[in-house]
Amino acid sequence: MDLNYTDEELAFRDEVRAFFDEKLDSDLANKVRLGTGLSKDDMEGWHATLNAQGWLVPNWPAEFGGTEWDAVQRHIFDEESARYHAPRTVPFGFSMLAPVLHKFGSKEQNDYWLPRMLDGTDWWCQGYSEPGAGSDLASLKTKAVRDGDHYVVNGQKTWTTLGQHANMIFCLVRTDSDVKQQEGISFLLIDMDTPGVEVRPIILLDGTHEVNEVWFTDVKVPVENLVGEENKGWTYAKYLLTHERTNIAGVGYSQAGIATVKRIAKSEMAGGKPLMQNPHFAARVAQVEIDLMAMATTNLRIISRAADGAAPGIEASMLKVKGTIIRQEINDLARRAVGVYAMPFASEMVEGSNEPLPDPHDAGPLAAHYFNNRKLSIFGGSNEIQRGIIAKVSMGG
Amino acid sequence: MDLNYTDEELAFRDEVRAFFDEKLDSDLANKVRLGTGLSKDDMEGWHATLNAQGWLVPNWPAEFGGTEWDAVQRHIFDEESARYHAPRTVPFGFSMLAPVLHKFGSKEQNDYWLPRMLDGTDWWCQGYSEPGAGSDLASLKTKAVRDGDHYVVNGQKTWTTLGQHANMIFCLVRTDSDVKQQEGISFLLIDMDTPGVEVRPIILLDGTHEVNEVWFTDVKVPVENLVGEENKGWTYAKYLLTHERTNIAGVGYSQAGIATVKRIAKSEMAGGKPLMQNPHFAARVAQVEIDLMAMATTNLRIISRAADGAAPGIEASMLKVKGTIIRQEINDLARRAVGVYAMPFASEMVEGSNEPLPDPHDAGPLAAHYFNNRKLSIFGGSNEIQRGIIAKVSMGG
Amino acid sequence: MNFELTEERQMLQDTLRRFLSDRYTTETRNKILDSDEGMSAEIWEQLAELGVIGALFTEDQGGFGGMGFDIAVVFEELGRAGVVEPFLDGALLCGRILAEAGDEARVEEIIGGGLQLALAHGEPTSRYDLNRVQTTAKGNVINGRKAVVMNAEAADVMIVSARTSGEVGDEDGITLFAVEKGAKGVTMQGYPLMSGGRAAEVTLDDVEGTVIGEEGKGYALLESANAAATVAQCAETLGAMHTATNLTKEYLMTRKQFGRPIGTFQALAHRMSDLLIEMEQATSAVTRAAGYLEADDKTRDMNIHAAKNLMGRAGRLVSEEAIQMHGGIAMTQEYELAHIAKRITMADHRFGDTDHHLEKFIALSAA
Amino acid sequence: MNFELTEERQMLQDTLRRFLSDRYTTETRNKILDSDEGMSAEIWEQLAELGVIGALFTEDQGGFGGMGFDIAVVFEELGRAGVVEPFLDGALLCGRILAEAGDEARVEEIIGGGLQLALAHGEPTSRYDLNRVQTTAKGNVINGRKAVVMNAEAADVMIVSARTSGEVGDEDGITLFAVEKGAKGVTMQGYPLMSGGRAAEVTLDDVEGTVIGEEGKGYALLESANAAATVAQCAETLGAMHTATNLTKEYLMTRKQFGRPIGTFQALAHRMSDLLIEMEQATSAVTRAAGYLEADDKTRDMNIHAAKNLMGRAGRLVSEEAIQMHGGIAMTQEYELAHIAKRITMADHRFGDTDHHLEKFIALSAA
Repeated sequence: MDLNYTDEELAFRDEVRAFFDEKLDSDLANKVRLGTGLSKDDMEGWHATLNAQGWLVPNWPAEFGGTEWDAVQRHIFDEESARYHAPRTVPFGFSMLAPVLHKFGSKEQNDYWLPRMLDGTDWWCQGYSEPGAGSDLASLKTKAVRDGDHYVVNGQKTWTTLGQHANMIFCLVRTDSDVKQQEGISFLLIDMDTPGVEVRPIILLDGTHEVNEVWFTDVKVPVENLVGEENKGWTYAKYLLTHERTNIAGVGYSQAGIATVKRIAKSEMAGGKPLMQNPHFAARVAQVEIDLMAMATTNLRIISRAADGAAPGIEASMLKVKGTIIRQEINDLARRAVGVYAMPFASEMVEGSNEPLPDPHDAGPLAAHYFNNRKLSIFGGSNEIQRGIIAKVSMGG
Repeated sequence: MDLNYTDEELAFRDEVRAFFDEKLDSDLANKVRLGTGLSKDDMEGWHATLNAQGWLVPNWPAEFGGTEWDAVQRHIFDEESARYHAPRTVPFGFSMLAPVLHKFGSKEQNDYWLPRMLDGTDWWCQGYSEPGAGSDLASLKTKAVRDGDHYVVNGQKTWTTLGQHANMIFCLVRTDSDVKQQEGISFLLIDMDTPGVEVRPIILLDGTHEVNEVWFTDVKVPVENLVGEENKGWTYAKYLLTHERTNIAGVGYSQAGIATVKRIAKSEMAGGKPLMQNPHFAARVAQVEIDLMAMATTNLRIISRAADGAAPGIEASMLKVKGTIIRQEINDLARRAVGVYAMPFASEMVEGSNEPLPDPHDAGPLAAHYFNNRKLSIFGGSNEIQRGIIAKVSMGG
Repeated sequence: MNFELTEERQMLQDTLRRFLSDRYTTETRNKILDSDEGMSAEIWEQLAELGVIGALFTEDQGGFGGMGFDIAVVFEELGRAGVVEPFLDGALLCGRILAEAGDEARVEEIIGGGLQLALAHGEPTSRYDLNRVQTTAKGNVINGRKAVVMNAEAADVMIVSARTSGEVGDEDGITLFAVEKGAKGVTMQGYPLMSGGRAAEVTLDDVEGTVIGEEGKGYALLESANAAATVAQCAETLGAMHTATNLTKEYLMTRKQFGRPIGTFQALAHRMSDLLIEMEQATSAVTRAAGYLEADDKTRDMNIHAAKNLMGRAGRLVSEEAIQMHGGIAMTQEYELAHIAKRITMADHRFGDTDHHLEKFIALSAA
Repeated sequence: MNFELTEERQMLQDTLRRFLSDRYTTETRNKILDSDEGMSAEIWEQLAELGVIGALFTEDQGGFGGMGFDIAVVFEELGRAGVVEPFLDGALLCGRILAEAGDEARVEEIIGGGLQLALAHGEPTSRYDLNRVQTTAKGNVINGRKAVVMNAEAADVMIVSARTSGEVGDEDGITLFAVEKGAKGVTMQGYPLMSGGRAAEVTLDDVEGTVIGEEGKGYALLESANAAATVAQCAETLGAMHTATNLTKEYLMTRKQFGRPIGTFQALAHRMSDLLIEMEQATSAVTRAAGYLEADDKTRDMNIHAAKNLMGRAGRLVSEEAIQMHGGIAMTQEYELAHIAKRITMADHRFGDTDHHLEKFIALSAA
């Protein structure tokens, strides 16, 4: 065992840092730091910067543009990325659809769609959840009926993140209603400009527009947009859900978050002293920091094993639960830290306006982030679902 | 609403205090304070003192010796009792069996058994739990077979508190195995001197002998010791479990416990200052104290409603859960407070020996109490069972 | 000792609950939240007519209540319904100051519903400390900056604290001034609040005001009004927590997954029961804070600190668990719980947060 | 960066685990606990032969390990099996002091398993502060009282700290002395411990000792040995926590209620999964503390404080939840979990508790 980076790993870290120093625009980093919302242009610009560097899709096979980084290198990249307040790449195409195409898609599909992802031609979103289904994903009702060389799709998806920017959506649809739920599902790629597709915004409790409903009314989808076999979509869906969970613990975000909390608490005054010197507040910060130090090591222990081939199923669930608990706790500390300045609510600011809030700490809309990040333990497989998986697998029940 | 005691209530409190000042022996109170275990003589002596005052069985009907105190008076008595470190009365006869006899027993049974409880002729213990049954009480296996004017009892009870002192046990036994579990149970009174009754000690993790196994081998029980009707015992058992839950929140014990913690923390030194001035320790104490203040009021709100006739079912469960959490938290604070002196383990002291531990705070075996009181959330309907009841009743599920 | 509401308070509670559940629907509130004013003058008047403001003042002051329990009854109902109109700041907090300072005329106007007030006291670096005033006044002329002043834009009169003597952290030497709407030298940067309603950053540049009460003795007025307002805040939060738990109970028994109401799954059932236990604790904490508002200072403050600390903890538990147990739906702005959860959380940022009151409680305990 | 055990450590771990699971059964331990000595000389010798003590010292010192990871491997296994023999105090803590002081002869005896030691340092009012020494020495003659001295009665040599200059809380001026068994003026009140083994209150009345290391420079020896012992304590607790969770998992899937294994009830299943998550956290905390034992002082201490704090919290959760999820059976002395739970809890009373290390962590963080 050795907890220190090797010389090669240190050299890689220097390379990553040099890249961020040179290529990351400070206005963009500041938007990320304040969490004030990125425009579509911001995100596409960053994708292009990464693509030019060859670092847009580290996890892809080398033939399609992957970097062949090992687990520690990926961790270093994620950690530095968060430390520099670099934007996160939009995962739906790069990290979710692409692995499915690599594994189950036809050569034609890979050759056609992958380059379009890299060069930004397509912005993908995800059509998994449906209203009323919650964690019971397989109960989906959106139907696709074969009609000649098309499917005709009717139904509704929800919680579609950044659907307002997307031109393509990958969807789970029901192609057979007469069999067991899981056996009648197919995996379709749908052009959102097709007549009958409608995107309706859902405004979250912090006033942001991140997620959407997507409605399908007699939408015609060419059969060549079926991935793999008809009625085998559930297999691909599960592969997607379990395969790609990079950075699930969010260690870098939490480290950046704690740094923000400490910065605020050093200038915020309480009872005539910096808040950071208040023993109760300092104790809250220290507990989270201690938990985060341990989780960072847990994360490394797990991903270093994954690189050796071990399955990351239950460990991914553990990292998800603990990771969200820690991130949410840091959001809570941040809103506490700013005191009365947690109260102003400028949804415009959250959404990218330039009107500054009266916050004396230049820390962004922290209370809004606190509320927004309640989603971390709900979306993407709620913490209750993860706990169920952990218990079931570990107790062999 | 008025949170203050009335003049009458204050006068009653003075009367209670005068009684304790005069009648409670300081050696006895000290044993209670230190939690070093009371002898059978100690307990019987205190019962006799209370009986002489007419305060042994406040909740009984007046005709049998009850005091007709209202809810606030009972609360005052419980609170002062804990504050003076008076022993708790042994509840199995007075608070558990007696109400069942009042409600379901024959006149002969009441006339015979109740005076013997009061004058100390009989020491009752409880035969409810069986090995392997856990919370599923109705799955009991101890059998009673009618044979002329006797039942013949075979089986085993467990977790029988203070069974080593008892001469009588009330038992749930199976009298019909061919019907639904709950419908074949009867309620029997068994003389423990009958041949075939054997009491075996169970030593708890803190080294104390509080509970026992009670084994029955062909034990003959006269049919007149059946309470109520044969096969209706489950009704009586449930009545017993839900009816008599005086002092379930243990407010007085917790108040006494916090006082002890504070006393220790004022003399224990940490980093050159009294531990009580350490902000982290002070915060732990304050949080519990604040919770306890609220629970004391919850307790009063609930019992004052109960006096008006409202059912205390779900509220009793709430008080049980919160009450045990608070008591256990105080036990935890106490063991923290004494620092390295939590480590010595003298089971002899727990069991009433006079060999003093080297504790400089004269606070008794606090770590042993911490472990012993883990039982509070397990026995008498575990906190999990209580949570189930609360959810079911409140959500109407 | 007695835990029954008096007949009058019971009637007030019933009236308010009926009125608000009829009139103050989620839709109504969402419209108010979307409006530029962030409040409805009509609702203000109607509630004033129903006695919401009168109940906050004693008969001597022209009201018909004014005790801790009156305050608790009113604000628990306002909290249940998620009323965003600024009764807490505009009527109770400012009204108490004026009533104690003997300003009968203005108090009468307040009770009638015809006067909007704002307290401009906190400053960008004072956090929750009542005694830190850097704004200064020479004679009647005030200079300084005030932070997150609730209801500032709507206020006909703003009560402004300023230091007329002493050091930044002194209790002595704080003077309260009345500043009329539109007074010269006042600038405001207004914004909506997470919990509804509006506030502003207020800059005072040679502003003229008239002294309220005695010069240099403003702290006592602030402290006493602050105690009553903290009780009100706790009661309002309790009301909101009732709504959050009721919505959650309902949701858990309506929403089905894998063929069963999700509330019958044991993990959620047990967590729900923990919430209900904390609701009892919260109810007791508010009862105590209200019941001891008229007690000696130490008893009053111990119970207020205890209550605000407990509400901070229980409130966080209830709002986070209510959202988590609902799942996605609770993340949407249009669902009732979204506003209620924000109310509960933001209450921790008013009149001192969980830790602030813990520290005060510890200090008083040791004293 | 690399998280694999070296081959040597893997072998040591395998050997220890096999030996202890064969020989150190609950029954064996209960017999040892019931004995007057509270330990088994035979087990001590056998484990010494297997290298348990040698692994704690570097090759220079005559051992074959001595790094943080060696210590962690050994004590995690001892903790898993609930070994009550005093390797932590008698071999590691005292051995490190003597090794750093250059006492090669005694270290050789320790590694061979032939020497029992005890550190008499803490005092009735020093709690967890390493620098508070009131016991005094003039020349070689020691007077004072030492609290809860582990292994005191069995020790062939007792290492006694005494102040030879300075004030009660100074780091300078503490001198360590070796006091031979049976030395005149030593009296002991011995007792068993909650976690097994024995300790004593030791009174020193004009006792003669010989100086270890340099006069007045004992603190540095204590601090360094204390850091290693804290790592060992954390690893031991981790081992015990593994046993507690394993027993609980097994119990939950074996024990049935209402016709189903109780581990399939969702509330218990979710709580079990929280324990497993904390086990990962605990494993990482111990890994860090062990891995940074040889780092610079600040890195070393930050990670040790973090680990001991986290182990205090996670340990409490695991021991309390393991008991609660078992129910009644876990309350009985004869069940394996009873001893294991006591071990976990009592670990919080050694080398500083949860709050002590939190404070130290905060102080270092701010520095």
